[in-house]
Amino acid sequence: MTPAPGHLHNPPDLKLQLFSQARLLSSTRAMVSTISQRLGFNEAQSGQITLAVDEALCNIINHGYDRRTDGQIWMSIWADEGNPPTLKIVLEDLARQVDPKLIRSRKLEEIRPGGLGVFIIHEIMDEVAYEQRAEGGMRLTMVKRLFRDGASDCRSGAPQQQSDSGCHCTEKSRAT
Amino acid sequence: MTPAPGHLHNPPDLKLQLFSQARLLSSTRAMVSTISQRLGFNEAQSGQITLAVDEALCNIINHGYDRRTDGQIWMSIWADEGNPPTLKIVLEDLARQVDPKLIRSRKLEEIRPGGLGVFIIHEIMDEVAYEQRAEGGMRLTMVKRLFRDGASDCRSGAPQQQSDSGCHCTEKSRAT
Amino acid sequence: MSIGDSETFEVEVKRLDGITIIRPMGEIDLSHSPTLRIHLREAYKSKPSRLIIDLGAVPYMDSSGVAILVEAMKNTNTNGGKLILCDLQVKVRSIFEIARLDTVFVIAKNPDDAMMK
Amino acid sequence: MSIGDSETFEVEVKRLDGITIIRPMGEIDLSHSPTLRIHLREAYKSKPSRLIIDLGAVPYMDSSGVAILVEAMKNTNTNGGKLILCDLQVKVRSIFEIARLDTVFVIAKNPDDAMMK
Ligand SMILES: Nc1ncnc2c1ncn2[C@@H]1O[C@H](COP(=O)(O)OP(=O)(O)O)[C@@H](O)[C@H]1O
Ligand SMILES: Nc1ncnc2c1ncn2[C@@H]1O[C@H](COP(=O)(O)OP(=O)(O)O)[C@@H](O)[C@H]1O
Repeated sequence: MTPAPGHLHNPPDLKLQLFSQARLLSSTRAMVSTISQRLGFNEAQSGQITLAVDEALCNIINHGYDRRTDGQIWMSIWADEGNPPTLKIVLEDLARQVDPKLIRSRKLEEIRPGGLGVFIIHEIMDEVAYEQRAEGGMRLTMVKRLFRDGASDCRSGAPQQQSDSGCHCTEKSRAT
Repeated sequence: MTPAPGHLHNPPDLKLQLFSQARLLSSTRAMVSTISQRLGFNEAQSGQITLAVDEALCNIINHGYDRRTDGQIWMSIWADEGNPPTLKIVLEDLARQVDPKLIRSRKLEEIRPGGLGVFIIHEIMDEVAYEQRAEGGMRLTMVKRLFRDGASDCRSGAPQQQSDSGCHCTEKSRAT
Repeated sequence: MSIGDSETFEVEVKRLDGITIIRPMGEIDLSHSPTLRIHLREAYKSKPSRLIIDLGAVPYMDSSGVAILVEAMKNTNTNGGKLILCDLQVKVRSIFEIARLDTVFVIAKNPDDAMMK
Repeated sequence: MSIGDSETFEVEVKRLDGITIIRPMGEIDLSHSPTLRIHLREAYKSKPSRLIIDLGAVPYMDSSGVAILVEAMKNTNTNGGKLILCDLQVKVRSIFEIARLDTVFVIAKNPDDAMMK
């Protein structure tokens, strides 16, 4: 992962602590959606960012904490108004530690229920990195940059670079 | 203040740490609005709860931290689905400590800019208590209960009990 | 209306000569998808020739919702029926596109259109 | 549309024979009220006979916004003019009611109505 812009080394603008409960996801989404739009992402883009964060939280609840409702999750948000405006979201937990290489989506060609979350996260975000925390649990770092010329639309001809490589740290190159 | 229901002594469902910056208020409001609606408050009620929390945050930014942007604020939310469903929100800071008696609104009859925030908070919330934290800074505890029969509409004939009494700890009695 | 406008979730079910129309109302996320799943299982067990899922009142869906729709589609097909989605809002369409499922599902503009497909 | 639907803030100003119409678009909270204040000061300095503030595109207002409107009303009155609010959305009307200011301000249904009041 390339070093983050200066601001992003500071304490987060917002840091949310929540329990591993599905009923708390909508409030979390509302916050992510609003801060994304505040940074300049349009409604469609902020909807996608919100979806990616939601999928990551669902995975922590389902796989990390095995649906236990007393697990703790921390979401840190840096909303950097620099050029390009950059949203960095870090999710941390005290859940089961897994090899980041095992956090991978299924092949999209097999149409079956499930196995889409990790693919969606990689499709939407510019950087995605899973790691084991020294203090226990996992850390997921996600970065999304705002490109006003529309180059940030990950859907347009985006390669399925993640679907079966199991790569756990991706940085998409793109024209600015 | 009467002792809170059992659940409310547990760790908060959501705990948000934010800087004393006006640009972060909209994200905070989005979260408060969504958790209120999740608990069963209707759109109008959740709008009022959100307004009260927003006013309290503005006061911390303006009066507590004198508009400094590097102050820290913590918002803890308990969304208790009991009977009645109860939302408890606690705001804490490391800002200037003031005598809770001095946190009071102006008389409403004088029409002049400002001096409405504290009045609005007391009008909307069922319990409002300011205190100085032992660790430094202030703590504001706000409680709102959901009464489905409409008794929770604070506007209907609510006395102006706070406008010039400077009371810093109010519990409204109401019929259930 | 978007995120935060309503936090309730309900499902409306209508049946008429072998056609079942399911209309979920609210966000289909991890907290609400189990409710939808129960209704969908009920629906394809009665082997409708056509199972229409009207998503007009669904402002948001995550992959737990998509998984349940994939399951419902497979089971409806196995029973010789046809599953049709209709009236997808922008954000909901987006997840189908990202997951490359917009061509796998039969997607109609509205319920009437779904009757014809 | 409600909280979270748009995070931008803009102010549109129109002037025609002594009447000024100000149309803020977005949430009037602590982060946006200074911008509105600049426009309102500009407006009442030119001593309009009628200053109409069209709140149709304002989904939310906090007391920092109300304070600025009170200031603008006082200054407009001092200059012999009249300040009229119009097209208040539900949440915005609510704060005027809570603050008992719904009877202090002249509030019209829409901009046309505000021309008459
Ligand atoms: N936070 C996590 N902790 C542990 N394992 C995870 C986590 N996130 C994802 N995984 C693993 O990656 C796999 C793929 O996840 P995903 O694509 O979201 O599909 P699904 O959740 O439907 O299985 C999961 O089945 C799980 O094994
Ligand atoms: N968090 C706080 N810290 C210190 N003083 C406060 C705080 N909140 C309110 N106050 C005091 O209470 C007064 C009334 O507040 P308010 O009704 O919100 O009106 P305004 O902020 O317009 O002055 C403030 O002027 C201030 O002196």
